[in-house]
Amino acid sequence: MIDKPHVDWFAISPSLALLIAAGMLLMIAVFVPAGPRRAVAACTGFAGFVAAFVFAVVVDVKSPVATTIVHDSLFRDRWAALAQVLIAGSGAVAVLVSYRERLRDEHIAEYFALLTAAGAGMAFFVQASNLMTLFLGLEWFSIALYVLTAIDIDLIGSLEAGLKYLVVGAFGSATLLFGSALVYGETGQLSFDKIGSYGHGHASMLVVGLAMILVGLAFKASAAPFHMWTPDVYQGAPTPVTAFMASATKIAALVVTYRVLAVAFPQDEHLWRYAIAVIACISLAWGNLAALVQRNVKRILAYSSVSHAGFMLIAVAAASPLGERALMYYLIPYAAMSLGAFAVVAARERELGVPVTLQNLAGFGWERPLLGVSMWIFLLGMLGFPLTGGFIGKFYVFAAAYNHGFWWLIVAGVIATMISAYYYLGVVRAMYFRDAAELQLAPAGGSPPRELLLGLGVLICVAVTVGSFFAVQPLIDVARSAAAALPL
Amino acid sequence: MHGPDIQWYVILAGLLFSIGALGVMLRRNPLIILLSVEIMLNSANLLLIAFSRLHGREDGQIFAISVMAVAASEVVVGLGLIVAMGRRHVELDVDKLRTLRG
Amino acid sequence: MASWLTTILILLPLGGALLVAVAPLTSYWLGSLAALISLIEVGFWITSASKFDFNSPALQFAQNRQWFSDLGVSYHIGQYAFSLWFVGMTVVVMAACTIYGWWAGRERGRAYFALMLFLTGAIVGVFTAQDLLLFYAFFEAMLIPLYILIGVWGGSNRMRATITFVVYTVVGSLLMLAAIVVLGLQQGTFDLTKMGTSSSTWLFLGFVVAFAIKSPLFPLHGWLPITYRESPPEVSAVLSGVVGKAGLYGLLRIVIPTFPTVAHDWRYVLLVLASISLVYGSLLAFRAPDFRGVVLYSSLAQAGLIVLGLFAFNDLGFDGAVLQIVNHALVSAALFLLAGMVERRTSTGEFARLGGMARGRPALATLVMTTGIIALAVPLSTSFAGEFLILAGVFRQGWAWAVIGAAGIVLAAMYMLRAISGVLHQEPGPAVTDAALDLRLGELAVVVPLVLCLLGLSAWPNLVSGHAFGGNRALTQVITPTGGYLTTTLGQSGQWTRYAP
Amino acid sequence: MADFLVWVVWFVAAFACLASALAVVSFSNPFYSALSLIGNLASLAVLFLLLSGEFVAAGQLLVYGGAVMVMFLFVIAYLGDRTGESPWSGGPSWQIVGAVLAGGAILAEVCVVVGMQAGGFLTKPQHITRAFGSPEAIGRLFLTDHLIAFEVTSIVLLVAAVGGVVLGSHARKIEGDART
Repeated sequence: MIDKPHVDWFAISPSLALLIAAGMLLMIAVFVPAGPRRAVAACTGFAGFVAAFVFAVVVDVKSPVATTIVHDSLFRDRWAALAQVLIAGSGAVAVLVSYRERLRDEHIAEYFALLTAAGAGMAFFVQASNLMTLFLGLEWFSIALYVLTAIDIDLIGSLEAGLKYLVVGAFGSATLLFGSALVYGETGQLSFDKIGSYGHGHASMLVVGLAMILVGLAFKASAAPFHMWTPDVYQGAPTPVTAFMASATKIAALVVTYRVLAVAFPQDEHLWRYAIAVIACISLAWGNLAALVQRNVKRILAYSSVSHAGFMLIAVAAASPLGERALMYYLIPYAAMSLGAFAVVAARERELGVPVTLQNLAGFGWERPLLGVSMWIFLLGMLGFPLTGGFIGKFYVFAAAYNHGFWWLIVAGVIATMISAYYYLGVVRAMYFRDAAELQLAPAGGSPPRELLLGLGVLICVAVTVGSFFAVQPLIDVARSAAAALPL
Repeated sequence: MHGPDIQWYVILAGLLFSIGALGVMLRRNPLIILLSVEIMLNSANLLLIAFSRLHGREDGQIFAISVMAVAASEVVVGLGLIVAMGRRHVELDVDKLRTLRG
Repeated sequence: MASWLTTILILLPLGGALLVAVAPLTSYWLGSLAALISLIEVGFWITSASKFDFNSPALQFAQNRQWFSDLGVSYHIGQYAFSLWFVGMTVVVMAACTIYGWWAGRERGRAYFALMLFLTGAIVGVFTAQDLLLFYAFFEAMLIPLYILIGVWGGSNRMRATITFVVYTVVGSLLMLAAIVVLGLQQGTFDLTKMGTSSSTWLFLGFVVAFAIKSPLFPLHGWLPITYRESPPEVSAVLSGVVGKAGLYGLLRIVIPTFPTVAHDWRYVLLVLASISLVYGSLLAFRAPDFRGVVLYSSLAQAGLIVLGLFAFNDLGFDGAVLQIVNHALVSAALFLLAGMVERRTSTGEFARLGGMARGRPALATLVMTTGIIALAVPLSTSFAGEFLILAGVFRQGWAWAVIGAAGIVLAAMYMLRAISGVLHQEPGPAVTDAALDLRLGELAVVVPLVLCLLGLSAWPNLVSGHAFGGNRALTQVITPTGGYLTTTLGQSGQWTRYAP
Repeated sequence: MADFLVWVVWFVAAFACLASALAVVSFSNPFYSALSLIGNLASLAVLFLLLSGEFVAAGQLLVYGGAVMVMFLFVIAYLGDRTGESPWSGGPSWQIVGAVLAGGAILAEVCVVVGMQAGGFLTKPQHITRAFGSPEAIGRLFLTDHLIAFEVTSIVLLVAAVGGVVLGSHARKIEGDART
């Protein structure tokens, strides 16, 4: 007779909600006729994300004390719950943006099923509390994302992006796995808590293992120099998928990175702090410099996401309560800005039917004032201008770095921001400054109807981007209570 | 029963991992890259099982079994992609996949 | 109620910008709406000036709400007496420029007027923020509308202008951001009124570079010529008249009170740079081939003069600097607008193709003449008062500085007279045809109030210079009542004399 | 004597393992690579057995040898031989050889250093009973301590299955390529 373990179902309710939605979507794929399928599938997916959002909020409220469930398999704490809130929110907006994406009708339900499954995997991943659930969660959402990237199977570019993502992603997760095995070998433990309480032993295996785990997570966070897949995959994937990847994956990867470091490797803080700081600097330098020469807007945003990974890693490197708050706060506007920016790109792409470049973005700001102004807000936010949460996020990150004596990271961040002004404002320039003769209007046959849902998603992103500038105190309070779950 | 100690396993796993990693980085045929990824995952499995034995805890073996299932999943998706590309008569060479460019 | 006045002055234009952005009106009516809002803004400023207690050195109309607590950042705004004057010049110049844009019928009016109003709110915020981070937020927010205003409505070379402008200002402001983060965390608060002093040279330089770029000061003025030339004239007027003053305000409000010892140690460097700006700017203005060129290089020269006053480190200098900031805001706004009006008629600003416009155009001639004469600081004008105070102040730092300053004033007379004669006198240039009419009513309505303000100040410059720091107190006593260093330095040389006409 | 046999078996398996892995990455024809991987898997299974991982070894042979490799071979057969007959056609260039040697030397050095640091002996673990690694023990753990991992493994497989279905559907003629 096997004693069944007690499972705290409530703690995993966000993942479960999304999984149930995914299951229902698979049913919809089979049983609902092609006509209403898109609408039904989108509604189900949206409902799944909203339910996950609500559950995550409730879990966050009801978990003031961090606990683990099922023999250290998963954490139930606010750090994870807040990340789940953000992931579910990103997913819900991604559903809105996806609604009119030109995918095959016979794949639309599977598309939403995979999107919710990816969301469920991320929600699971951020709760992971041992090396096994860490690896499984990573693979869960990664495999869903590989398929989502390639789901537009009629396009070579989409397949190619999927293959690249798969190869690089598998390489990264194998590295993470090998590192996990080394850590397990040194400590004999899988759970983060117990690894954390293991004293210094034969440190070299632990350190190599830690380094390999970091590399594996850095692949997912697309931090340089492990970002080489990012531009290609972001460009080739269907744009709503890119939007979801850019926001939700980054949230999951960074939140987990910090958790693993803080919970499992507190004794090696003096090592990983510098490693992270160096990765942050490389990301800032590489992301921003490479973005300068890009013409394709999705690639520009991809490199910008690399540089934002650098900014957030500065907060990780600070490894202090202030850094934790800074990281959590930064993620909120960042998720909104990158989702929103890709949503606007998706709108333009659907109008033109060709990849969006700086050239054919000309005049977009005047044609579609709402989307244009929104894009402008997102870009300024990424640049770290006031009236957007991006400004406060950068400010917090710098404050965390300074408080920890990493003044040189402030210098790096400031220089990176200076460089980034050129390409962010270059996009604004492309949208607004062209002469009338250069304007490229929608192709003959008229532009497709304005999309209410996409507009709604963009408005939500604008509201979060701008709102997080004004509502700093409540957001910081939430981030503070989330960070209280961590030992550092 | 006296067998090789843990060092031998770690070194063997490390070498296997390196071979797999080199395969991923140097080969251009996606099929062979996938096979190399399998070698990497297997090397980690070997390590997990060796440590599982060292510590006398079975969770390493559990981990290894999960990894096998995950590896199979990755292969399914990877082969699916390769087949889809093969149907479109794309040359299977990652260096020649140049549709996506800046 | 009175404590809300500052907030209203900031939020009214920002809200107005939002209203203009969404109101379902035609471009013309949006323009009139924007003009109306900017006039209401002026009305609110007059109200606040009437309620202002000029004898009190305290921060007035202040509001303080916590923004986020763990780093000690708050929404803290309020006005000192000099802030009140700066806000006043801002709202007046912005109203004039908005109305000019309306009169000139800028295309894409919705965006244009929304941005102008947004800019107004941001600049007022800069002059009233008492929290460093809030100050920075407004300081950066100014750049957003300016970038678009130049990039969309600018001249043919506007792309390069925007890039140059943005590169300079972003570099400066990010240096300042780094300095703000470090300073605020060292002090434990970002509130300027609670902040102690710092003796860090690096932080001082971070602020000074940012403000010197904005002012602009030699050698950081590289963005100035192309930006002022390519902007629409009313945007040039705003840039030179008000936005540049934000940099000088930063020196006055933040750099000198927060870094008194470092500023005092570095004063010679600043004085040298200011002198170079003054002389070099004047020479460039003298050589400038076009009307706008004269005005834009004179902005550089005037910024140098004002910095001379600030770093004279005595009451005369401070009073004179405040007065001269207000003067120059009005003068350069009026001159840029007039230059725009001339260009509108002749589609060129080059002296080689201009001339003889006085004949048959009495209103234009009168206004150019009056403004120009005030600009060159003839005695009895308000500029003369300001420059005299500055020179008297800097004289105490050493007679040589005063000599340089006086040389600058002489040069100012030369380039301004050259500009006036180049436009108005001599034979009519090839670009001046009979189709180039005199100023229209709308244009008069824009420029005449500015000139009237200048004439009023000429009659009573002590209104500003005597009421810049609340009663007859020194800046240092106003801002850092406890910061002893400057008070003692000033105390020794503190037998200041007031200039009264 | 038993010790000696174990060592012999270990060396043979380890050598086979490395050799087949090298073969996988160096064959130019994926068909031969896949065949070599089978050898690699088999020799790993032998090592697993030496480590009391009976269940894992069986799983290795069934899952990999039975399922994964068959899939690979099917796909290779489906795509047809596109790289010529000889497994060595073309041959590696000198740069690649150099890179492999340099990179391999560094990696091997790291492996040895790390490996030598690994302490402990596999020889006398009293706590290892006959049941260690047996199907019952593994199954019990999977349903108790590692229930979540077990469930998630099945979810991952399901996601991959959906992915396989989606990716396997037929291509359609399309006019414009929106992203390329």
